[in-house]
Amino acid sequence: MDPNVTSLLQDAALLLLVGMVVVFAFLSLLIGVVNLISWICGRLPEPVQPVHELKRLSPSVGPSPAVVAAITAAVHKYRQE
Amino acid sequence: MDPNVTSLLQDAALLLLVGMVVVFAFLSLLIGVVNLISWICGRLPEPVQPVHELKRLSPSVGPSPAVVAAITAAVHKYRQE
Amino acid sequence: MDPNVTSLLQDAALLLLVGMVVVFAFLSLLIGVVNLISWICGRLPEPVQPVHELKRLSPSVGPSPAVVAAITAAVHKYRQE
Amino acid sequence: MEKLTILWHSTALANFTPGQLVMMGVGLLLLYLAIVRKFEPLLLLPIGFGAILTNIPLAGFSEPGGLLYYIYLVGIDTGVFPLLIFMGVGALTDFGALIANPRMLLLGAAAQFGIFATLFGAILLNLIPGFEFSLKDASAIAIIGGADGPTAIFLASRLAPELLGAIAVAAYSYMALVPIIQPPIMRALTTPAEREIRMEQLRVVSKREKIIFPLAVLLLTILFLPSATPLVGMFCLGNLMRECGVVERLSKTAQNELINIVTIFLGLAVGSKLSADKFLKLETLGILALGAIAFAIGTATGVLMAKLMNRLSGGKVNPLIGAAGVSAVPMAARVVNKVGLEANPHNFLLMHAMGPNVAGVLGSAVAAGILLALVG
Amino acid sequence: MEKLTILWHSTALANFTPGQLVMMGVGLLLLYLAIVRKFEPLLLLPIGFGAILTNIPLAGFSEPGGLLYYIYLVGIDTGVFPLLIFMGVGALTDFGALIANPRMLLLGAAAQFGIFATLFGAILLNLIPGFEFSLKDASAIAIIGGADGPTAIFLASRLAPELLGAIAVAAYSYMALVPIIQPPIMRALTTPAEREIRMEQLRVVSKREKIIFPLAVLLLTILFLPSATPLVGMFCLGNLMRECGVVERLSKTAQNELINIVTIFLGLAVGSKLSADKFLKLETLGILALGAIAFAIGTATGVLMAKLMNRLSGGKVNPLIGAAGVSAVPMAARVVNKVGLEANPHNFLLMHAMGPNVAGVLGSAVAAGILLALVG
Amino acid sequence: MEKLTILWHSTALANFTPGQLVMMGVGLLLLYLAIVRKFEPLLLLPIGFGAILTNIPLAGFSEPGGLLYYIYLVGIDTGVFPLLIFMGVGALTDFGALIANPRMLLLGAAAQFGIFATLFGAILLNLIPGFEFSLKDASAIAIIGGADGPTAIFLASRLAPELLGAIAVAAYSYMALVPIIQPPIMRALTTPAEREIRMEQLRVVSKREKIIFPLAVLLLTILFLPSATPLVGMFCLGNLMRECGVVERLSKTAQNELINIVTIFLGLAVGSKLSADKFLKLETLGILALGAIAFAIGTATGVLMAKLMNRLSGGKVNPLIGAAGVSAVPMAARVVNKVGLEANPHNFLLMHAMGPNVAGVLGSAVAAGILLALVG
Ligand code: NA
Ligand code: NA
Ligand code: NA
Repeated sequence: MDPNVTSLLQDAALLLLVGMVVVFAFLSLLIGVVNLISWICGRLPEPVQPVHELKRLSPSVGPSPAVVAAITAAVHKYRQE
Repeated sequence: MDPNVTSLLQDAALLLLVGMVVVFAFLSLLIGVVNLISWICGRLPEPVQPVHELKRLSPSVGPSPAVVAAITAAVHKYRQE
Repeated sequence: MDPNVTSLLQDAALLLLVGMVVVFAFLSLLIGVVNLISWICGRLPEPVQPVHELKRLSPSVGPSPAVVAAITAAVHKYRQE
Repeated sequence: MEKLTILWHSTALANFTPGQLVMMGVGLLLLYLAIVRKFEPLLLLPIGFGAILTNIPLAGFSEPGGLLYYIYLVGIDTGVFPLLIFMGVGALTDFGALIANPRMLLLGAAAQFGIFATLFGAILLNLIPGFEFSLKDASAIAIIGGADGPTAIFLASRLAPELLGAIAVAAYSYMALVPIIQPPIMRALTTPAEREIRMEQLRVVSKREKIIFPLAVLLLTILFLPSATPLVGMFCLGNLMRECGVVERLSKTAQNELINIVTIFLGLAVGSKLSADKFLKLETLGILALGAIAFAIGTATGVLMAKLMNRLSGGKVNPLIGAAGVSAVPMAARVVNKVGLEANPHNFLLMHAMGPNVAGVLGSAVAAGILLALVG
Repeated sequence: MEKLTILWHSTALANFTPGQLVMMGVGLLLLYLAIVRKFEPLLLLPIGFGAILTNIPLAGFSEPGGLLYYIYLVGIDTGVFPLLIFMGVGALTDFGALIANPRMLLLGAAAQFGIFATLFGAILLNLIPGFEFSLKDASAIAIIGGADGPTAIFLASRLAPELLGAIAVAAYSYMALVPIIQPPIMRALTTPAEREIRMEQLRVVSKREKIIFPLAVLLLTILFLPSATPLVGMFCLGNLMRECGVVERLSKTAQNELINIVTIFLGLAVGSKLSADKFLKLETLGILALGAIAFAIGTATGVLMAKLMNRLSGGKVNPLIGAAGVSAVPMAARVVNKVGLEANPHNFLLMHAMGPNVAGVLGSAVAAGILLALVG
Repeated sequence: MEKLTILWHSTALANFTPGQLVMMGVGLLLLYLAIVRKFEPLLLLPIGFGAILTNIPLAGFSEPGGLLYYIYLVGIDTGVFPLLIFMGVGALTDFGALIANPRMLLLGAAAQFGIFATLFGAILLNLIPGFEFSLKDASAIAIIGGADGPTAIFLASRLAPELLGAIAVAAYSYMALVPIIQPPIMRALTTPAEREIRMEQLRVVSKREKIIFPLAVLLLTILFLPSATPLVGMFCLGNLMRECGVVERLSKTAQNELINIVTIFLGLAVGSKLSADKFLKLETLGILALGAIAFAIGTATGVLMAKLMNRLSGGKVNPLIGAAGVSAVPMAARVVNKVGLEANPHNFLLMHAMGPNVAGVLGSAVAAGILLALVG
């Protein structure tokens, strides 16, 4: 067999070995980490997201205050009457 | 005090003065311009936008004529009957 | 007349001739091709597109399986009861 | 005091050239046409705004490092923007009416006479002192008669970049003026009886025909006119994405967000070419005059071709639809419909005019390919 | 074994520098602020993520050939990204409240005092060993007081690119902190009676006024402050597209897809400047401190100006709305509304605060133009 | 006459090389597969169209100045396009099923055996005269076994750009062929009893777990495999934007417009690599054969691993779901579901197969990182 091919095959064998070991090691570690995350998240109860918080998310850029203001003004007027 | 800092502070003072003067001048001028615009717009009554004009806006690129044509054809057929 | 302009006019005349001949030849050829396509498509009846095929189009990238799975699970649960 | 002097010298007031002031007026005029008169606003608004920005003294929008400089470099110098617009237009175009009645392609061919005839006009202008149009310049100007914005921009960017601004402005302005330019010509060349002709309803076109059509167009272009393949190829890609039914996501994006983003940038980049030194020349007046002539001739030859087809078909073709062959989609087809309704209030020509209308797009892309091959 | 050694040397574990670890912590902190505390998440999330990516040893995200390197080069080095964001913000901004009551522009002007006063702070820091801010650096830092993200990024990229990361982080963090920074200052400078003042309802503004407004702003900027035209020009283009009513497609794209795409890239590119060698310096602490001072001063001068206007108008201006003059749209206007409601549960100031709020955007763009002209 | 001769010489007819004709046929075949057979149409349609365009004689699409040349240069040469696609895929991926049952990650690991085993095949082909694959070439080819398009394109663009076209075509073709390649292997390696195994319903995963997951993945990748961070990092960014709930605008844009725009360009750019001189080589046949082998091996090792897990867990894992470990999201998971339903019409495996399916995406990104670190 071509000595060059032989050498390449050795490289490939090494890559196969190292590669599969690392892939398995990495993903096994990730299993542990995911289990850890789940365990921690299970112990710390998720805080109840206040409903009015949700409205604050999108704006930051945006004309939504105009809408809010329209409603505000309407409510305001309504109360006055 | 470090003479370099002193000189920079003088520059900053000048920037503060010039900057605030220009910002106020500029935005005051804009107040005048906005009032002028409002005055002119108030005197020239806004032309009533003909309804069929609105349909012409979006097309230019677009397959809307197909829709128009479909309606046209339907109307056409309806009238024939 | 400026000899340069005369020469340019000759070029333009040639362009006019060649251009219109090619445009007409090209689009006439396209008429033939379109007629050919219509004739062939008319002879080969269009295969009926199975309805469930349509669902396969969009995914490829996408979380739709989650939706599918939700329905699947619901059906599954429903049947068990 | 020194800072104030620097600031004064950094104001436009101290640096305006008269040419820049005039060009700002031109920019404002374009904005007026776009917003108030609704002349092709999608393009003329960004073009007009770009014209204003590029003429601001000291701001350097179109100098290396400036915003418009980068946009032009990336999108027009490379030819990428008009091609992407063309892909989007392809995705927006329905060839159904043309496939149902392919003879309409002849009308799209005839209307290209406006392009080639204008070549003469451009060259004859050289007899007037001050004009010096080369054959390349003349070709780039003549393509205005194709009544298709991206085609005109693409060809001008290849053949005569220094005329690009004027050519693009003329092309989009006349496209918007189609309802004013075309009707008199249409009426002059047709009899009332001809204008009243009702056309047969078009057959339904199958999905398969619509899928194969763009591929067939591309194939013919490849075989006979490779120089037209950038334009025709991207147009056919867009149309294939539209019709094939399996890449709905991509088709929608090409028709909407992508074409919109590119339109903003294309308009700004074209506007950046409206600088005083490039636009305020005798040539620009010549280009504007030639553009109007090109549109008029194209309209006329389209109508005349339709008259001929009417004769040959024994009275089945309303000659008005020939005017739609200049493209200017879908404005020209609507004008045909309107003039037809004037003659006969029950005669709806819109769908019949869509065939020559989209044929005109192909026709002018082919004409552009010929000019690129022979003059470019 | 050799391969394993190579692999080990190619792990981060073997290559981390302490600075990189700290900067990853900073990146995580920004993600925490964005996700859990909802501090300007649209920008701080990509900035935080970019900070993590750029500090990965061996990955080379910000070295030639790396993803963040390209994004920075294309978008920030050229200044294109902040300008496109500004166009989108323009398309999202309604100037109605400001046109109805143009005197509010004075509040937008007064709040810029925060910017110019901070120049002193930055320069005085040079007295502390370790600080060496040039006038350019000081100007780029001071603009944080403008409370406007794209303006700060644009100016920093022109005047002090090496401080860009810290400046952008400070600008967005303080914008998110507006509800915490502003109320104490507002309460300290106003009496309960002043806070209860009810303002007259604003008149309705016509479509035509809204169309002409951005053009008038642009015209004034061109005449008197060309160096501000990149920012103001793109902002006015966006606003004109929004209001003119004829380019709905383009306006929607500028407000949504285009600004979103650019926001992702802008955030990542800013994050790429959060490398240990550029961020973990004494300067950064100084910048953070100065940013808070700038916000506080701007708020105070805005309120004081509103108090003055209240006196002069005979009690018709609620001084709280002056705080909105710093911009930080729309957060500052909401804070005004909230503090107003505390004083009088029937007093809705939101709409009245929108005027100074958008005036503040113009004001800081003008201030940026002045700094560019005099210091740049 | 001369003009006609020029025009003739400018037609493709006079300039076609046989190779170009064949490659146009290949392009048409890809369009056929995409449109009629619905093989990954989102990618294969633009790839096929790009293949046609790039092989047009004289049109110069892929030469400097041509459209495809620019797109390739900007998007693939830099690696930016596959990374943006990966960000979009991340924003489209729901890791819920995997977080509920993290052991599924082992299946995603096992299936990567297909990649590394194929290295041998590629090198053994060198024994046949005409093949000369370097270790880099072999690695780029082997990644086809990862069954993930952007990963394959990214790695090929780094390790073997001249093979990019063939590798991308093979990757997407085999991903479309998953319903044909996998079932026989799955049936051969499992008993009917195993295929009937019902799996427990998955627990509900909290929002918080889903937010932390992408950060944890990124952290591990940073620590142990920085060379995989471009791919994994952008994927995690997309996923974090999806799950964090505070940047809905950005997430939607990454999932839709941005990924669509990049997909069109990526496809065209990949197609531009399908030129006759690069594709019509013995190597391409080798790559196609190796790709099929890689998919088959990956499927087999995934199933075998699942069998092992079934043994160890006392019969709670249906071995079919191992096949989904190759990724090819979501096709492979659907195939698992279908084969499962054949064995037991009440056994719905889709959700259980989504875990290994998305694990396979991570697995092949990790494998790509290893190859980049050791071979690149
Ligand atoms: Na035309
Ligand atoms: Na401000
Ligand atoms: Na995979």
